[in-house]
Amino acid sequence: MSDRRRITGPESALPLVFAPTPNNQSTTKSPQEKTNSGIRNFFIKTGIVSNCNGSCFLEVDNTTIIVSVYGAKPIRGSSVTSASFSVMTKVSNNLEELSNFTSSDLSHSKEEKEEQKLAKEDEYVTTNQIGKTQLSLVEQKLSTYIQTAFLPSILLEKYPKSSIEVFINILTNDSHTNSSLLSLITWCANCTSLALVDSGIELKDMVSTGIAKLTDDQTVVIDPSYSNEGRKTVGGQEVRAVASYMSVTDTVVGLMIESEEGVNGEMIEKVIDGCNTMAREIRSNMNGFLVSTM
Amino acid sequence: MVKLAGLSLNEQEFLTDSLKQGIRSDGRSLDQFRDVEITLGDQPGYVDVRLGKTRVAVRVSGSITKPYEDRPFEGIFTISTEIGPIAGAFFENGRPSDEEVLVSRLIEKAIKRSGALDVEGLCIVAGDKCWNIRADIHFMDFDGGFIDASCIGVITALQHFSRPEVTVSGEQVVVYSTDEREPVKLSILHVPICVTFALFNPKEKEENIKGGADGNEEAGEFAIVDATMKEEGLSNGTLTITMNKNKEICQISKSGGLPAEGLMVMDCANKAYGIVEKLTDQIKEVLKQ
Amino acid sequence: MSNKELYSPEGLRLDGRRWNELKSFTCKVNTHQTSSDGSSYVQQGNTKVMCKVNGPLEPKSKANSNNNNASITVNLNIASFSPVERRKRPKSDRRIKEMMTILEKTFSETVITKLYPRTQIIVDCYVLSQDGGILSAVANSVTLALIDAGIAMYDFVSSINVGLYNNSIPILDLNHLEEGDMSFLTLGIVGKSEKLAMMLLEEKIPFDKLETLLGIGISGAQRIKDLMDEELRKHGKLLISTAAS
Amino acid sequence: MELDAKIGVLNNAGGSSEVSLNGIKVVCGINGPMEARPRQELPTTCYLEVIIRPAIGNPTVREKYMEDKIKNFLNSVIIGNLYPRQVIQVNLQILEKKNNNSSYTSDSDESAATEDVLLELNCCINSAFLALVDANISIYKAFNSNIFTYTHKGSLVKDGLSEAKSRHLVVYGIKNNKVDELLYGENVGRFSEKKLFMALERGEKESMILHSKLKELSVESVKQKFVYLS
Amino acid sequence: MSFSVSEKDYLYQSLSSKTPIRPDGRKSHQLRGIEASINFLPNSNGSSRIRLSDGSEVIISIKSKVVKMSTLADLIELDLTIDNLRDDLTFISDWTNILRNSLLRNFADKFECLKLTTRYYFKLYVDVLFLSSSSNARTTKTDTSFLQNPLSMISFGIYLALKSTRLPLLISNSNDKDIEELPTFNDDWSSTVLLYPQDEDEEIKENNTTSQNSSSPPLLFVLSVVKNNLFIDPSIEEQEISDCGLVIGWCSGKVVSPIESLNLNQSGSSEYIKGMHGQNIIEGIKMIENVAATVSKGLDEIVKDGNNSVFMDSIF
Repeated sequence: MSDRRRITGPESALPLVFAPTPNNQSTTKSPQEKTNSGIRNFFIKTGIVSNCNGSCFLEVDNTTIIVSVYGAKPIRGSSVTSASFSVMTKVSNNLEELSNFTSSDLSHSKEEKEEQKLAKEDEYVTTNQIGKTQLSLVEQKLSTYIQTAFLPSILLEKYPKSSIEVFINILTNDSHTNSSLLSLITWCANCTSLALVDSGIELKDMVSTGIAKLTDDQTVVIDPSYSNEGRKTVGGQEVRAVASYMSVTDTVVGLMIESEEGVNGEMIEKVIDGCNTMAREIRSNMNGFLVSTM
Repeated sequence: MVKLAGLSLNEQEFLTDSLKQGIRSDGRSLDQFRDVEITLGDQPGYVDVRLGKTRVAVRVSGSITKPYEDRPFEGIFTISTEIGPIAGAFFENGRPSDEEVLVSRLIEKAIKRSGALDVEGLCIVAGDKCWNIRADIHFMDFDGGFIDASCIGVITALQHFSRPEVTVSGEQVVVYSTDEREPVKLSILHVPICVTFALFNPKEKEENIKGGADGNEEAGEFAIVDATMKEEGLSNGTLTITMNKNKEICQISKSGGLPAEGLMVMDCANKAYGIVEKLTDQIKEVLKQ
Repeated sequence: MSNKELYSPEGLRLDGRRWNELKSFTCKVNTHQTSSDGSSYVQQGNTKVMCKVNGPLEPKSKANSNNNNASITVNLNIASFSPVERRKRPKSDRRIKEMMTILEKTFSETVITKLYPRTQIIVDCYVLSQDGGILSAVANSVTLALIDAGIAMYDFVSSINVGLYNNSIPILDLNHLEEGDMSFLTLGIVGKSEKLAMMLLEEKIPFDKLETLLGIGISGAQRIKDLMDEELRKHGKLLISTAAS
Repeated sequence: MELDAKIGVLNNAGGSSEVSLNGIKVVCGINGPMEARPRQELPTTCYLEVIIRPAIGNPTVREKYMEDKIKNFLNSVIIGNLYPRQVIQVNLQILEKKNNNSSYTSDSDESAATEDVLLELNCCINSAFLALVDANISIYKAFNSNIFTYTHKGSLVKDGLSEAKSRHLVVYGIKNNKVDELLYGENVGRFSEKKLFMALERGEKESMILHSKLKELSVESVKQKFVYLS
Repeated sequence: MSFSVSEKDYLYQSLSSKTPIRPDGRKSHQLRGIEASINFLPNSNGSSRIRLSDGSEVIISIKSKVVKMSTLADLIELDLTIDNLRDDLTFISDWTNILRNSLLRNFADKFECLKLTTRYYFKLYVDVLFLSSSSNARTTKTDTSFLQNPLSMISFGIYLALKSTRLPLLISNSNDKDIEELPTFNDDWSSTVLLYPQDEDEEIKENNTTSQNSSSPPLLFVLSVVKNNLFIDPSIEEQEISDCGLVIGWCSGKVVSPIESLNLNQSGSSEYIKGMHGQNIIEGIKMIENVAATVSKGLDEIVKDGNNSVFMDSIF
């Protein structure tokens, strides 16, 4: 079936693709100094979108995120006993860089990497064609993680027959520092947490999220940013993890661990501890911020 | 075809009973096709077909596009069959019912798959440019026999239509307007005509199914030609046979419904051939004018 | 493909069968005891079809509730890996929809639907591997699954296809190479009779060949019916003997 | 070009008409008032569903746009509160379109077709009026639509199919055999305010002429339907 | 599955107690028995079918196609069909992603076995057809409340299918750097090559499980967390009342990513979802480390037995 709702171009038409904006812009900030705790400085501001129930803006290095929360609003035909909760993510640019997340680690040689790069560009064109509405892989992964992590915290049963919708907009994502999907998830989750608080929706607790990396030599790095260490060493025993916490019940509500090689309990324990440290730090930061805005 | 559009039980009984006695509400005999009225439009490719109260308008048009990748030497022929509520409020807009899918598949099989239109003749530059011939069937009024009427309409409109002359010299393709050069008729390889029978079973279902087994000659079920909407609604199934004048069967479809004796199907096919002959001549007559 | 002789002068087909030979036919019933009320598996040559029947049950939506009869819903799932060349069909493919409607209409007439008013019978069919005659194989598997579910039917529906090679030689039970190369008639027969429950011909054949094809098809379908009957009786005996012991 | 119209051309529809005007032929079939689906139901008035199908191809945004225009216009004319919780379905099928050799389109000149949206709207509105009358649906006032064209030389032509500097679609409501008010207008092209008013003035006159014609037709159809009148 | 409040409460109580009792009497680290068969699809390179006693079933087909080199990630396509559900539902693509990523990350020899020449590769299409046990209880084509999480079962199926996959033998030159030619293959089925070579030597296998495991497809295990207890391979009832779900990958004798939290409750109500403690994760990993080797050994048995359908009467 052809698309009837839009006027589509002739079959031979190609989508408009703009030349990539040069990366060496002056706006690219040099990676920020880390604080004592090992977390990069970040900037937050809530309530910046006026037509939604709650919103939050977050900036860390060159990554900027806006989360807006709509609801609880009534909907027809929903479950009677509690609200439905959904998350949508939209990545505004640097899509190309993001699509590399899932597959970038699998190459053998430099030569092939070049080939891949070319192939990727083709792929970018094809997946970005007019009329495509589905979420990309990254967007989907992000949405699912956030949804899973926040389900335990929101008191959905307080809002029967209604829906709560969270929209995450990733405005910029710095390709220079090549922040990974995991780090993006971390900051999106933290931003969502504040946006939910801003919306006044009843929560059991705020969810705070941390990211950590276990390097080759078994040291834990909190909030790793690749700009400092350069591109990660290929084939290294590296374990990266994101974990979301609700500190009231001291529970992990969201978890994602990535590693190229096998792992064992000890490694996981270390890396999760790292996440916990960061999450607690973030939590106290957010607390401070909320108190200051009161 | 459609739900028994508001027929009361009494009316249903009355109609089936009279059919059993060989009487139809519009006075036809059981194997009589309704009179077909074919009107050609001023523009080539526009045909208006009336089959009793059923009315179908067919519009054939052509445009130049790229051929399908797996068939570079063939033009494209599409038939659009969307039934809108203008034909009757019981047709829903934009959501084809199962029946409508069957109708559109049938028309497609009868005309497209039987190779009535020579698609190879529509190729302009292999793999790059070809004619896309499109038949839009506008169903205007429904009183049974959509398949038969639209088949007549499409095949007449295809013969009535003519496309502009095109010449190819190297990379250049020139399309001449109708004033410059005489437009070209499409090449039609044969004229398929659909005849639909509605099947009735005057007895109990069990007798219909088991009846043939005990050697009882009178199986009981019978078929009527070209049912109206009411008759179609009452029938226990339909059988559509598509044939051309060369005594070739292009398509048969009996999609479920009342089980029918093989002999009866053969009998229907024979009747259909007579109707096909008559209709083919009528279409020829109309096109001569 | 087409340069190969589909039918050799010696009267042999590509897969070594004679013109009137069926593909090897095996079937099983009650293959999915836990997830359905009736189930079956049919294998005709390399065509493999699975069928599950659920019902009669409370209709899921009002549209499926009929005051006088049971309504039969057929879902057909043609797996993307089933053909030789992998091909993913969209759910809304009109050919699939057509087949579903044909099956629904065929079985609404053979199942004694008036015994189950205001109920729905759901039939899920899965085509796992295709080698010609999918519609036939699916129809046969639905018959078996319905019988397994204990739903009252007037009789079997057994189905087969017959092709016409070179406009002269009729060939029974085509494989996918043969289907691609000749016009063929798919038949569904009720029980032992010669009654046609469904009948489909998609490409041109001469009028005077129709009768021959019908005759051969009917006898082929009756053979299939016997094979299915055999399997069912075997299964029945097994059930009784296990119940007795 | 003169208007050519027939009433009651379809059997299944509650009311119908066939209108040829400016080389465009439209069939209008009206179903209803009938039971609404829960989604459509309006508690105090009727739900109007307008469906336009093009002569060639599938309906696109262009048809949706026209559907919207006609729906909004008809909503102001039909006495909706007589048919609460009901649906009136207006089907418009465009059958022929003569002016631009439309049976031979190529991909490129499809966009040019937006030009004659006005011509099609014009034909549809007149056809809808006759079908409404045929369907016995209550309307506040009679109406008809005319189209005027300023040629490049600056002269005002009725129904001009010729090259135009501007085109004006004018729909007047008619009550008690007098032009009542302007119901709907749609203007395309470059024109001055003065020219617009001139076109409107002309529209008022032409509207009465067209009205008498349409009235004749509808009276005829009513006579046929209700035998006792004759 | 729709349970009453008291039913759910009973389930939760019995699962969260110190000595948990699972509704089907299993131990917490015990999987459900499966019935499996392989290589039954004539048109596929490899295939498998797994059934659980609750009636759910998964059918996997592996098909290959020769493609020109592109990205390695493009060499595996995974398609998941669930009953008659629409295929654009979010959780279906979520599951597809998890399964596909685990395959991509842990594919044998880093794709070396798919390499034909310098230009051509085999591309594998992994088609998954999952039939849930309760498709008849569903009301609409988007209703998912009756669906259990099938990740574990599907990964078992993929494991079997991949291990039974045979690819045609290349007979043209494998080096076509200079001369471009289409690869040609031996037509004979008996000369095909197994994608995952089977270790014929019994001795080695007995002595050294890890070396034999060195080239195996990844497995996924789903765990359900209820208070301090962990349950492997939760049944649909257990999924319904879990505090949290966890998926853990296992390949070549080691725990591998994905290690992710999951929402096991498809019915959309969140009353039981609470999250887990950090310690649960570590315990989960330990549990998998204990169980997984046995599972893969059991699956290997099935592959070795070939086409005969084997009933693995609950591992352990």
